[in-house]
Amino acid sequence: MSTLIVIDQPPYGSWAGREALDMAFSLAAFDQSVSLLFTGAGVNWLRTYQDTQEIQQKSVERNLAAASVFGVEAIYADEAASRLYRLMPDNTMAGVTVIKDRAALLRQHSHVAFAG
Amino acid sequence: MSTLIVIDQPPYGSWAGREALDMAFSLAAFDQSVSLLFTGAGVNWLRTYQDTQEIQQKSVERNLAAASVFGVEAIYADEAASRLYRLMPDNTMAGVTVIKDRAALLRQHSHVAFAG
Amino acid sequence: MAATPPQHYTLVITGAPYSSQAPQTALFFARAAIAAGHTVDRVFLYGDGVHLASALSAPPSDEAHWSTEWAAFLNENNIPGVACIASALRRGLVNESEQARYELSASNTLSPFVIAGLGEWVEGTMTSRTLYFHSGG
Amino acid sequence: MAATPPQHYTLVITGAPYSSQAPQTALFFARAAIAAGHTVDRVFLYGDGVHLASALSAPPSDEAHWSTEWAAFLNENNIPGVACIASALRRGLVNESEQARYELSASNTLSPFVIAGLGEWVEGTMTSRTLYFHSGG
Amino acid sequence: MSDIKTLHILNKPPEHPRTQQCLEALNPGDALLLIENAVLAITMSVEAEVAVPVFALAPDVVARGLGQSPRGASASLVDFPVMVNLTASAQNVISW
Amino acid sequence: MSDIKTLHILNKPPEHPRTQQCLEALNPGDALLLIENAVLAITMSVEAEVAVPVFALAPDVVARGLGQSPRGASASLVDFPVMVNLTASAQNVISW
Repeated sequence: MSTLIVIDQPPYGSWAGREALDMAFSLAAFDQSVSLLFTGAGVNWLRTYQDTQEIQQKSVERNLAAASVFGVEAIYADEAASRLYRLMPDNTMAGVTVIKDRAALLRQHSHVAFAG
Repeated sequence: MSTLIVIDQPPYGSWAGREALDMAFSLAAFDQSVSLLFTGAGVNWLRTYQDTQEIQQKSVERNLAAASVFGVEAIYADEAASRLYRLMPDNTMAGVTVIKDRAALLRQHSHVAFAG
Repeated sequence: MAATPPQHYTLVITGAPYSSQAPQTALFFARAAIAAGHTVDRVFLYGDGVHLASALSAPPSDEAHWSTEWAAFLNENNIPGVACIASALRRGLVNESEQARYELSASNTLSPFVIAGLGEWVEGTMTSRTLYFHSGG
Repeated sequence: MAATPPQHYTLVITGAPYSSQAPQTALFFARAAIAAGHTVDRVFLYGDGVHLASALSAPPSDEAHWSTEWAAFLNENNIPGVACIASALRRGLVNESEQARYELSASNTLSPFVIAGLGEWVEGTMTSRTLYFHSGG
Repeated sequence: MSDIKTLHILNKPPEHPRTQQCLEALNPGDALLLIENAVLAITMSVEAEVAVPVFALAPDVVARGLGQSPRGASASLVDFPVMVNLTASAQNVISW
Repeated sequence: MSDIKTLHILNKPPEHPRTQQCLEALNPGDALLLIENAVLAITMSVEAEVAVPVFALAPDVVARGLGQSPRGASASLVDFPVMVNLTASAQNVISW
């Protein structure tokens, strides 16, 4: 079984994405195959230089950077959404695979769970 | 002071609209001027023949029918949204004023509150 | 429609009662699944869904009481109801041991719901068909 | 920017902590309003916002505890914090008198928050500038 | 029925961004089940726009005053037992 | 500053249906304040599309990695004290 966790909500405005990330980390901790897809406004998770000190929340950028260490297999970003939000190679965190065909990615996973 | 309560979420899927309606009724109970605007998917509040027995929720159609009795001054529906959801005179509840210019309606009220 | 072979389900609820329709739809689904001979291995509450396990909800008497309806269904069918501990602690849902650990004034978890970790959900994804009941936006 | 004449505010919070950013933005706004010489007449919790008044929230120790931060701010500035009773009862937030009335196992309202009717909000709209802090979708 | 590859369960209203993402993800062999707020999509004949079978949960349809389907609508109304059958017979299920 | 008729405070991401409704409701003399998720609109230069002054709450902008405004952006970054001033000096305030 392979799981795809989909995050389509931006960071900080709600907790759904954080809790979806915890799901991914938890699967990885149990040695289950899991990847993350950021799409829609969710691609904003992937921007560099997030400085959350003034809003008193932990940076999701730091959390995400640990994903591969925890065993998350891949981090995918939807190409159209990335373009819409002006995410370019120079302001996107490392280790992200940009994909054009979301439907194909969904088909490749036997289990898909959305944030929130 | 005149208040406009705006409901842009459909009925039954969430409670935000119900609680916004309670706000309108409460203002009316204190003899304050209040009207309701249904826009976006919120216009679906206004459809007739809602039968909620099987989902075990109280019908909002019945609640809304009491609005004028409680002293709510007007119930407005956005024209474009009504057309999108195929709300016609024959399937829309009585006492609704269809408006074209939402912005003008917002300007006419000194206090505007959205559902949820 | 032909009957399908018996399935094992894990139901995940992420929407709160009196805020979303998720706990209602999930309950009607679960009743129909049991009636059709399927098995519901567990119900897992996540995110705002943990509020379903509150023992302190008191809706108006002419409205359905979704927490007690769910609790009765779980009891009747011996189905474990699990609220995710991380979601629960942030949102003010605690059992007696968490009350003691965090020195809180009360506990408020409705029996038979229990509080446990995401491992329960992982187990569900590995051994049963896992369906999600989210807030409807 | 020129200073503005002192204003009276009513702040309405409809989003829950650890679910929306609303209680945080409202707190930072309220602190800045007080610092600028304005008055916050009351904070009114409505819908999912009533969860801010929970006494049982226990977020991880490295995260901000928005309920206790709000409670401290209200105490320091003598500002009433009111949770709407209809929203609260449905969502499992009760004080001692509602606990007794509905024969519940506990109460869970964090002082100085109190539970009262929508009349408090109506009063706010009539006598002060009322601002809403909703869930951010 | 057992031929469904992925059953897509949608509960968001038509304006919700996830609705468009769901419709774009439908593949031949899939099916779409509209529940809760998503049943409103039948007022705009979403079933004519997609190339897969479309089902709508009857209790939600009737609650919203759509029991008399608008002219031209062709979504199949299903009850909870059929919803259970759909989820049991699909290879995969995605809840949007 | 005291000339603002209605201050529109938006906290929803660009895809949210309420964002479009908000932008359509802007009138001459109004101002738009982007907070929380809504600050993402500056990545698509929303301030170039509307005819009123656009402000964005700096703590939310910086948190989302947008402290270095994208080229061409012209939203004014404001802190909470300025947000308070804006709400105090506007004739009306609408929170979307």
